[in-house]
Amino acid sequence: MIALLVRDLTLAIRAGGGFGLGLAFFLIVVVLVPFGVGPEGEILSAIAPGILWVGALLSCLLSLDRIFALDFEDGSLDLLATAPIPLEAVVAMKAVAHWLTTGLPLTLAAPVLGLLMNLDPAGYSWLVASLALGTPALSMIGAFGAALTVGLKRGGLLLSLLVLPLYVPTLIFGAETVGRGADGMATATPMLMLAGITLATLALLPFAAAAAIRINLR
Amino acid sequence: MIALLVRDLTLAIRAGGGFGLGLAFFLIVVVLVPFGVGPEGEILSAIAPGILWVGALLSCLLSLDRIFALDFEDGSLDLLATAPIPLEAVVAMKAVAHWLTTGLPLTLAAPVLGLLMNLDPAGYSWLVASLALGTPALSMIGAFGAALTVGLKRGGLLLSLLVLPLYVPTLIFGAETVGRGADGMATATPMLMLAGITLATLALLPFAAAAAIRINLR
Amino acid sequence: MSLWEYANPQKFTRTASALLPYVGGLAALCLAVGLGWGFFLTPEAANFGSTVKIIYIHVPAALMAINAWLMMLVASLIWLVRRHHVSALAARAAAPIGLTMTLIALVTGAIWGEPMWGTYWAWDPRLTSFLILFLFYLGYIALWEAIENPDAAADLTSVLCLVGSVFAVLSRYAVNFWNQGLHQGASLSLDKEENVADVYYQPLLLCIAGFVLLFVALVLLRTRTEIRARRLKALIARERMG
Amino acid sequence: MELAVSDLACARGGVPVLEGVNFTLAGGEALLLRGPNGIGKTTLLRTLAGLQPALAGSVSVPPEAMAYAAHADGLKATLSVAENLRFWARIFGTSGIDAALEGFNLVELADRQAHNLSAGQKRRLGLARLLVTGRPIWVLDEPTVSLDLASVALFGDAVRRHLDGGGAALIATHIDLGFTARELDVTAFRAAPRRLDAFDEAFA
Amino acid sequence: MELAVSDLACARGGVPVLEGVNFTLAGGEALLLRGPNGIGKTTLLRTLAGLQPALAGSVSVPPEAMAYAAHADGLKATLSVAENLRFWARIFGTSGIDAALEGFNLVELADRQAHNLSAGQKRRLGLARLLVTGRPIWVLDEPTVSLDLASVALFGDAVRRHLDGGGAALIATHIDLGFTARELDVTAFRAAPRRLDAFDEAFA
Amino acid sequence: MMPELGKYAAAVLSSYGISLVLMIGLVVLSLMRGARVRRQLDEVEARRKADG
Ligand code: HEM
Ligand SMILES: Nc1ncnc2c1ncn2[C@@H]1O[C@H](COP(=O)(O)OP(=O)(O)OP(=O)(O)O)[C@@H](O)[C@H]1O
Ligand SMILES: Nc1ncnc2c1ncn2[C@@H]1O[C@H](COP(=O)(O)OP(=O)(O)OP(=O)(O)O)[C@@H](O)[C@H]1O
Ligand SMILES: [Mg+2]
Ligand SMILES: [Mg+2]
Repeated sequence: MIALLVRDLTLAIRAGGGFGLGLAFFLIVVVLVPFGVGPEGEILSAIAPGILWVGALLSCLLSLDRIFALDFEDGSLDLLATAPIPLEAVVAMKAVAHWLTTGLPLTLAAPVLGLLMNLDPAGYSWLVASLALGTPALSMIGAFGAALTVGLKRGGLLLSLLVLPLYVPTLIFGAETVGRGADGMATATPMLMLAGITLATLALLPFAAAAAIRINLR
Repeated sequence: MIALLVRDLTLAIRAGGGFGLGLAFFLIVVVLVPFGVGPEGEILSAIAPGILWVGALLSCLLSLDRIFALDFEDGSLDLLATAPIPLEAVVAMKAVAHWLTTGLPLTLAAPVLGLLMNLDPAGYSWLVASLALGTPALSMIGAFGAALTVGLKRGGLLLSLLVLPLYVPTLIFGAETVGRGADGMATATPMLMLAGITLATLALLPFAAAAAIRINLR
Repeated sequence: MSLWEYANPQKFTRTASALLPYVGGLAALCLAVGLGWGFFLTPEAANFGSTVKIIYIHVPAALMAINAWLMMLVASLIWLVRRHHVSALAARAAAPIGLTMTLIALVTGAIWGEPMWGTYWAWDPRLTSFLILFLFYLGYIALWEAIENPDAAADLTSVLCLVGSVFAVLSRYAVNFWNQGLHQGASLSLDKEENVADVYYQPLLLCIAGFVLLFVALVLLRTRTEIRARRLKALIARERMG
Repeated sequence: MELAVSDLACARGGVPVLEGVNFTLAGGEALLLRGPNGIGKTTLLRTLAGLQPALAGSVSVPPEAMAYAAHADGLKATLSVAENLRFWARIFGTSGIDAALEGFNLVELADRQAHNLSAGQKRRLGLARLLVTGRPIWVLDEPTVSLDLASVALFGDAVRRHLDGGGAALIATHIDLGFTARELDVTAFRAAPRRLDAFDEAFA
Repeated sequence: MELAVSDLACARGGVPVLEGVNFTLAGGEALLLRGPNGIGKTTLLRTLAGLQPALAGSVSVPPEAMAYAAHADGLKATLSVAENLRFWARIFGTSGIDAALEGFNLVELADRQAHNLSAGQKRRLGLARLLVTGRPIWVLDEPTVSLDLASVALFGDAVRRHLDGGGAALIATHIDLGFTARELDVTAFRAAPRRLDAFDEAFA
Repeated sequence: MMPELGKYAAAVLSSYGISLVLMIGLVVLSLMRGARVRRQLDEVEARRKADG
């Protein structure tokens, strides 16, 4: 199991900087929005929490289809499914690897990008906290979506379509936490909800995802 | 050459709705932003032109890596490179197919999504016009980026990193056209710039992209 | 005897090794004197207060960030046209330096912005175009790292550099069109009237010279390393063949 | 350590392909599956490996005894030969990849990235994986594709050693593997086309 | 209609693999390339097909005369067999795929999607593509991988008909194709390891 | 010795500090990679000489 995690991380690094690139996409989304929206500081700081969370979510999303697709294409997934570790553990490890290569770097880099979006200083700590709490759920939900679409050619966009509605609650509570934090209001409720979502997905979705993979391999 | 276009369109439709999915992603980005940003009408209409353009751009981007990757993996690209049509034409046709399956549906659907984002009524016609004029450039620039990264495993995110700075001028002029149109100001300059960018990329980038593919096939 | 003979890897390595101590030493000297002079011996400016001292890093770094890209563009063209390996490797060697310079310009600018404009970051055209330049550097370096075959990597990154340069210029105009900024206008011009006061000007020139020399020294050093790395790779591949 | 298949029927894409398959495979024995292209060998092997459910009949096999090698090799292009093998060794909880490297003449290539291998070298690596699984029943789908004669002989040796050690091997192949073994032509089990008379039969 | 290769050297991943390759192939003739795994057959064929530049030497071949078939088949999984073939026919400006379908016994599978084919059926489809290119010089990389005996015979017939029609075929293979032809063992051209004595030799 | 920087001391000092760290970092990394590559190359060349 650890072997799988190590392999996935190695692959991510070998393939030209798995860590860096998820991050780069986040950066770029956050940079593009002002080009579209215009440079006025007030508008930017009003939309900052939302855009930052949407950006984090999209850059998670973009790397999702690779969670299982590469292993499916080269036949490793067949072999893993017949290996002695349970498929549930495989799914969980893949989600962990995805989080380590996208969610974690995103969380760490978010404050810098908050700067670009003119985020209110009070919001920084909440931004980091909410991302740290919420991105594991994004990775796990994403792994579930990837399991559903593994083996479909051009599954990438279908995957987005399936996963995005599932991301909505996480997004709402995450952005709400940051928004309230930036305005100096109480953030306990959305933070608790976020924690609840993360725990529940981590506990349940590996089973659903493993079932989906078994069906797709038939 | 037409055969290639027809094949690519057929593949896009067969693979679970090439048309529908680019569009769906656009829809979802536009829907997610209000969840993140909050429902206030004024803020939304202020940021509408920008978000609509950014959404269009991201949904273009998301399908880019498949322009050549699938053909590379199954060996068709080798065969196409030894076929009697010039590689430049192959690249151009691929870009056209990409535009027909993403840019065109986005353009047609944009007014509906403008509604969701509370876009100023004066802006609708400009939104459509600017997308119609600008999305071909997005597809062509994207095809160039895809040609640079074809054959690299997990090229997807590297591709985004390479392509997004190239998208900046198109995005700025596009969003500026809509923004000015919505405010009732003159839009001639950004529209002209947009047209210029599109024409120039269509004329020149197929050559750069074909060169990149030849290098990558070696 | 032509200049192109330095495009021979071995000749370049030897020349670079001979030059490095001098260029490096001179760079260190210029930087020490220039920065020391600027930091310790210049007065506060009326409008900037003591923050004016940031100029000695900010402006040279900004200049080098742009010039490094220009140098990469020229080197890429030379590689594409004449296929001298050294020039492709020099472009590769220069990219991380350019990236660092861009980062320095951005960071010092951001720090300077806080007291002057009340914000670390504003979407001013000059700042914005530097951010875009930063992205170009990142993409360029990432592409080099991602491709394994050295000649293919040189070709592809050169194509990217050419296309990217056109788009970088285009972005500059686009950004200007999009937003009229807060940033200082050009103050180093041949037209003496517009230049900053001499007290700041002289150490600034010295710092600029120091940054240029530092850039040259680093390019020599890193290109030499790239050349050796290339030979190392060939030898290892050769050993594997048995 | 025995694989027993009784009255097995299997389907691909919802269409029954083979039915009434019966055979047993004991330790120390090899069985070659023969049959023309498209008869259903791959489908049968995937069913035995548990990757798809059987339509009817049963497969009895000790748990965790089977190592399956498909048409595709499951190699990671950016990992080296040794890293690829070491990964599978750790997944299957065995240790030591040296025997596998030697068995398939991969020692010199150990540090080469997998995508720099030729077609035959890739296949050799795919087969070397079997040795690190440490499992007794090998289920192989056309293992010698792309291999030259010397490598086919290496493979033959590896199978013989595996059988001598009490293992078993079930191999689908079209060509001569250079060793003799019991053969089973699956053409005999071809599923009779279903009549679909009763409406419900479409929902098997 | 002649393929003439003189003093060709080719490299893979920057490492010279073969050098001094000399042969000619006239119309009506077939040439089998032999050699162990990893010797450089694929590299040679890709160089001949113009997919990678030669290190030295020259390849003389009439323009647009060559049809290349690689290890991979270039099939689109979601297109049917007939659609796949028709696409290549249109790309190569020929018409009529019936002969190709018949030549490789694909008529019954014509409407089947390519990803529902077995390994051997896929390969047959890949080979059928050669017939629709209408090109005289076939350059084939291990064409009979995964094929059963009957299909190998079909392939042999197709080659014979092609040669009779004045075409030529250059085939890299490890196995017996069921027909005799001139053979060329590329092992003889193995590139001498470069000494890389002079510093600059690393920069080819 | 230290010049009077007034209320902007933090800004000035941090920009000098960060810039120097970045520049020295770049120089040190370049030197380290240079030395490493050189050492590896020497090793390989020596091995080659030894093998004849
Ligand atoms: C992240 C932010 C910034 C970036 C990327 C940036 C970039 C640049 C560049 C590229 C130049 C050289 C321009 C030229 O010589 O043509 C420059 C010069 C200069 N910058 Fe900045 N700048 C930034 C922030 C600031 C701030 C906040 C201030 C002070 C309020 C400032 C003050 C100056 C001054 C005084 C010059 C010298 C003007 C000249 O000689 O051209 N900069 N900056
Ligand atoms: N969706 C489907 N509908 C109908 N038939 C299908 C479908 N998918 C596959 N088949 C058929 O199932 C049969 C069994 O295929 P399988 O891959 O098991 O054959 P095989 O014996 O392994 O052949 P090969 O020797 O070519 O590898 C083939 O004839 C194939 O065409
Ligand atoms: N990047 C690389 N560096 C060094 N050697 C490489 C590289 N890439 C490939 N090779 C080697 O080049 C040689 C030629 O490979 P090629 O695919 O041409 O062999 P082949 O004769 O087609 O073999 P097969 O019969 O297995 O298909 C192989 O030994 C391979 O390992
Ligand atoms: Mg099969
Ligand atoms: Mg080969």
